[in-house]
Amino acid sequence: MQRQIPMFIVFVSGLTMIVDYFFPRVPYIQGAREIFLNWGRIALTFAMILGIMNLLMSNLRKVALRKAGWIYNVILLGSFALTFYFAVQYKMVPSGNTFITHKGTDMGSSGTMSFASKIFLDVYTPLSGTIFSLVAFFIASAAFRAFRAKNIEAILLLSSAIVVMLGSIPFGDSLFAWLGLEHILGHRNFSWLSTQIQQIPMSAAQRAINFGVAFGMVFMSIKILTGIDRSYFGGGGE
Amino acid sequence: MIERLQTLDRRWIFLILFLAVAGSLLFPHTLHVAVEPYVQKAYDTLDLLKPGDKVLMAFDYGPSVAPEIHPAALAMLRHSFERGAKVVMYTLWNEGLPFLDASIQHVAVPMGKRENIDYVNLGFKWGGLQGSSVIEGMGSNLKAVFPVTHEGVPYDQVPILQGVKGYRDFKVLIAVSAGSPGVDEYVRYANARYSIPIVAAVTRVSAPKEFPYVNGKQIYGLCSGLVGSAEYEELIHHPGLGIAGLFALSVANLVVIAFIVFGNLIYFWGRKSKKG
Amino acid sequence: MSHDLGVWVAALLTLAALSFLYKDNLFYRIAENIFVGVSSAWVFATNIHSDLIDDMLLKAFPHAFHQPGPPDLKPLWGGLIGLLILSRLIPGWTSLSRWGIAFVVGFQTGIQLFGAIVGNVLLQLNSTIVPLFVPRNLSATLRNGLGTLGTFTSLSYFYFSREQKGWFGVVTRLGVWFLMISFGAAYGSTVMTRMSILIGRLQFLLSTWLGVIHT
Amino acid sequence: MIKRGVFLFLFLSASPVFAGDEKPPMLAHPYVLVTMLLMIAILYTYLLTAKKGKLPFIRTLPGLKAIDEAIGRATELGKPVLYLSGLGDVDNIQTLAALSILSHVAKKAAEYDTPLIMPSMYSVTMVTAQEVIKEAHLRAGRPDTYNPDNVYYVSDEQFAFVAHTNGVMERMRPAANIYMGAYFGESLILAETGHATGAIQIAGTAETSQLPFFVVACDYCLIGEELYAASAYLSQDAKQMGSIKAQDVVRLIVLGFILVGSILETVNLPHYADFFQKVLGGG
Repeated sequence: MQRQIPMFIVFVSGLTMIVDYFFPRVPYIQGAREIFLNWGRIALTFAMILGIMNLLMSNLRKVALRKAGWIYNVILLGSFALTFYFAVQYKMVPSGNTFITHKGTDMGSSGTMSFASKIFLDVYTPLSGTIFSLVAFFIASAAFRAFRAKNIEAILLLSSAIVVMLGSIPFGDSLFAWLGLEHILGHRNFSWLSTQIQQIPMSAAQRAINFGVAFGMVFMSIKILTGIDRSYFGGGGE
Repeated sequence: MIERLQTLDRRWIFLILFLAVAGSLLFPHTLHVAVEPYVQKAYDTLDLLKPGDKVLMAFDYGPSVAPEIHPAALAMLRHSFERGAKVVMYTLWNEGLPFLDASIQHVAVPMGKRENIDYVNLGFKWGGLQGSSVIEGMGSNLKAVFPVTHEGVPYDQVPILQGVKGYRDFKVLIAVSAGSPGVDEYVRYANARYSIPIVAAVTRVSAPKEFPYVNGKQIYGLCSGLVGSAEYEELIHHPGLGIAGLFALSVANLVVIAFIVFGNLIYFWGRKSKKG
Repeated sequence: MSHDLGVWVAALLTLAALSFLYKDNLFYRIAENIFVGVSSAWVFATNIHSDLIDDMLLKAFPHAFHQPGPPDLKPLWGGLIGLLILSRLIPGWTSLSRWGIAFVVGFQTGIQLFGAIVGNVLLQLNSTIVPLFVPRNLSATLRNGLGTLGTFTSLSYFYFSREQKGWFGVVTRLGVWFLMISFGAAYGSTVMTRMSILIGRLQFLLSTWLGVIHT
Repeated sequence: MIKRGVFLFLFLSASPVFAGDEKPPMLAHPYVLVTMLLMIAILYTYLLTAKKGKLPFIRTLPGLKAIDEAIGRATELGKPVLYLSGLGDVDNIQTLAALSILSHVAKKAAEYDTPLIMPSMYSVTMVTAQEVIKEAHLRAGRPDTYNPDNVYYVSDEQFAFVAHTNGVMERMRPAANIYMGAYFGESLILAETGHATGAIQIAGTAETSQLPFFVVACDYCLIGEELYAASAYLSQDAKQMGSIKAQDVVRLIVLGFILVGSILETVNLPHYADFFQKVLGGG
C-alpha cells in the first residue's frame, strides 16, 4: 500500500498530461494541463518550507550548542530574518506596488527604493555576480593545468579551443595576419574557421549528445510513469 | 625550476588575469566588429516586423550574466520599437525583474513609448520546474499565467493585450535567456507546439547548444554573448555596453590562450628533461 | 569614489567574495553566510508572493484583496497537495508526503516525455538528415558529409551493449574525436561569456565604486 | 520497401496538426504518438527478455569503477565524500538519475563507514536524498550510522549554493567529490575548487554546455546519456539493464534513419524530402 498509492498518483497525473496532449477533445481532461501546472507551482512553494525549516533548524541548533563557528550561523540567520521580513511585507497586496521599485540607472540607482530592493541590489546582486565571476579565474587555471597535449584527443580539444578563442575576438584575425592564412584560405581566416568548427563538428557532436539525452529522458519517463523506476521515493530501483 | 613551474601556484594565474582585465578597462580601445550570420539572421527577423505587430519578450536572466546579454536585450527591444512593434514583456526569473525595469527605463521611456499601449510589463512568474509549466501554460492561456500586469492592472483592461490568448497572437518571441527556464524550454514547448518563431539572445556558453535549433529553423536568429550584443548594437547603429566591453574581453581571451600555450611548453620541456 | 552606502556594501561584499581566490578566510565566510541567508529568504519571499498569493489566495478569495471577479477555488487543491508534501514534518506521516511528490513528479514526467520526443528526437532527426552530395557545391557537400559523419559516429559512441573493439572501436574513436573537438570549441566560446561577467564586476568596482573609469 | 513504410507512417499520421483557436482534432500529434508507442513497445520487449534472466551485455564505464575507488580512498584517509545531485529539482530526470546513483554511493559509503555530505539546492531533492541514504544504510546493515544532518538544504539560489559548497570543500576537505545531475554555470567553480583541495572528482551530466568543464577539470566524467546508463549499470537490475538495451535499439533505429534518410535525400526521391520536412517538422 505504502508504494502503490503514490505509484498510482504518478501514473494518473502523467497519463492525464499525455492524454491531454494527444487527445485534446477528451472531456474532463481538456484543460487539465493548465490546472495541474498551477497546482504544481503552488505545491512546490509549500515544499520549499521543508528546506527553509531544515536550514533554520540546523543553524539554530548549531548556535544553541555553540558549535565551532556558530557566529557564522548567527550571521546567516540574521540576514535571513532581515531579508524575509522586508521582502515579504513589501508587497502584501499582490497588485499595486511594484515588488522592486528600481527605476533608474544600471544597478546603482538611488531615489525611492524599498529596503527590500536595496538588499537585492546591494547584497544579492553583487554576491551572485562575484561568485559567478570566479569562473573566469578558474577558466584560466584550468587552461594552464588541464590542456596538455598528451594524446590525440587532448590535442583536438586544445586546438579547437584555441581556434575558437582566437576567432571570437575582434582582432584575432589581424593579429595573425603575418601567418598568411588569407593566402591559403582565400578571404577566410580565424573567425571563419571558428564558425566552421562550431557549426560542423561541434554541432554534430552536440546533436548526438542531445539525441542520447532525449532517449534517456524518454525511457526514464516511461519507467517512472509505469512504476519501474521509483527513485523519487528514495528507494532506488525496488 | 621545471617542477616549480609545473606546480605553479594558481594564485599567480589569478593575479595575472586580474591585472590584465583591470588594466584593459583602465586603458580602453575601441574595436570594430564583423557581424556573424546568426546575429544578422536575428536582426533580419526583427526587421520584418510591421507597425502594430505584437512581440513577446522574455527577460530570463539574472545579475550574474547580465553584462553579457543585457546589452542585447536593450538592442533588440530598441529595434522592435523602431519597427513600431508592440512589446509584451515578462520574466520567469525572479532576478530578471530589475533588468526588465531597467530596459523600460533605458529604452521604452526615452523613445516615448506608452505603458500598456506600446508595451506592457507582465512582471515575474516563477518558472520553477524547468519552466515547462509556465511556458506550456502561456501557450493557450496567457491570462491564466499573468492575471494582472506588474503594475496591477487586470489583464482585460490592458489595451495591448486585447484579443491576445497565447503564443499564436504574437509575431515573434524574443527570448533573452541565461539558462533554465529559458530558450530550450521555449523551443521544446512553445515552438514545438505553437510554432511561434523564436529569436534568442543567450550567453556565449550556451550558444553551441542552440546551434542545432538554429540550423533546424526552430530558432530564427541567435545573438550570443557580449560579442553578439556588440554586433547587434552595430547593426542598429546604437553603440552601448556591448561595444564598450569588447577590448577587455579580447585581452582576457589572449591571456587564457597564453596560459594554454605556456602550460604546454612547460609540459614538453618537463618531458624532455625527464627523458634526457 | 561613491558616497552611496549601498555601493560601499556591494563593493565590500564583492571584494570579500573575491578573496576566496587567495584562500578561504573570515571575510569570505561572512559573505557566504550572508548570501545563503539573503538568497534563501529572497527566493522564498518571491515565491510566496507569486505563487501562494497571486496564484492561490488571490484567485480563491479575490474579495479579500479587493479584486473583482468570482472566486475560483481550484487552486486550493494545489495548496492541499503542498500540505501533503509538508506533512512529513509530522513524525510518522512520511507516506502522505510521497503522495504530493508523486503528483508533481507524475505530471512533470508526462510533459517531459512528449517534450523530449518532439523537440529532441523528431525535430533533431529532421535537421540531421541532409543530402550527402550537393551538385556543383563542394563546400556544402563537405559540410553535410562531415556533419552527418560526426553525428553518426558520436551517436555510436553512446552505444552501450557492445565492446568498443574492432571496426566498431574505430567508429567510436572517431566519435570521441568529434566529441573532443566539440568540447574544446565549447570551452573556447565560454571563455568569452565568463570573462564578461568578471568585466561586469570590475566595471562596477572601477566605475561605480571608485569612479576611476567612466562606462 | 522503404517507400511503403513511409506511406504507412504517413497514413497513420494523417490527421491535421492541432492549431490553437480551431476546434482541436480527435487525435493531435499522431507522429509523436506513434513514436512514443514504438519506444514503449521496444522498452517492454527488452524488459521481458531481461526479466527472463537474460541480462544484456553493457560495456563498463570507466567513471563508475572510479567511484568505488574514490570512496575507498576517502575511507583510508579518514575524510568524507561529497555528493551533489545537481541543480535540478526532483522533476528533472537528471536529478532522478543522480539519486539512483546516490543510492549506490551511499551504500558503499555506509559499508566503509565514511561520512557522505550532501548539500542540496531544493527542498524536495533534499527530502528524497535523505530517504535514499537512509535506505542505503539499512541495506548496508548499518542503520545506526545514518546522520540526517549530513544531507541538508542550502538555498534555492544557484550561487549561494555554490558559495556554500566551496566553503565546505575548503573546510572539510572531502577526499572524493561526486557531481551527478544537471549543472550550469557553476560547474567549473566546483571542479576547480575541488581539484585545489586535492579531491578525486567524478562528474556526470547531460547538460551539453557544461560537459567541457567537467571533462577538462575532473578525473572522470560521464558524458550525457552515460549518466542514465550509469544508474542501470550500478544497480545490475534486470529491468534497468533491459531499458539500456532498449535505448540502444532505438539508437540503432535513429542511426538507420540518418543513414537511409541521407541517402534518400541525396538521390532526391520524390515525396521523401517532403516527408521529413512536413511530417517530422510538424511534430
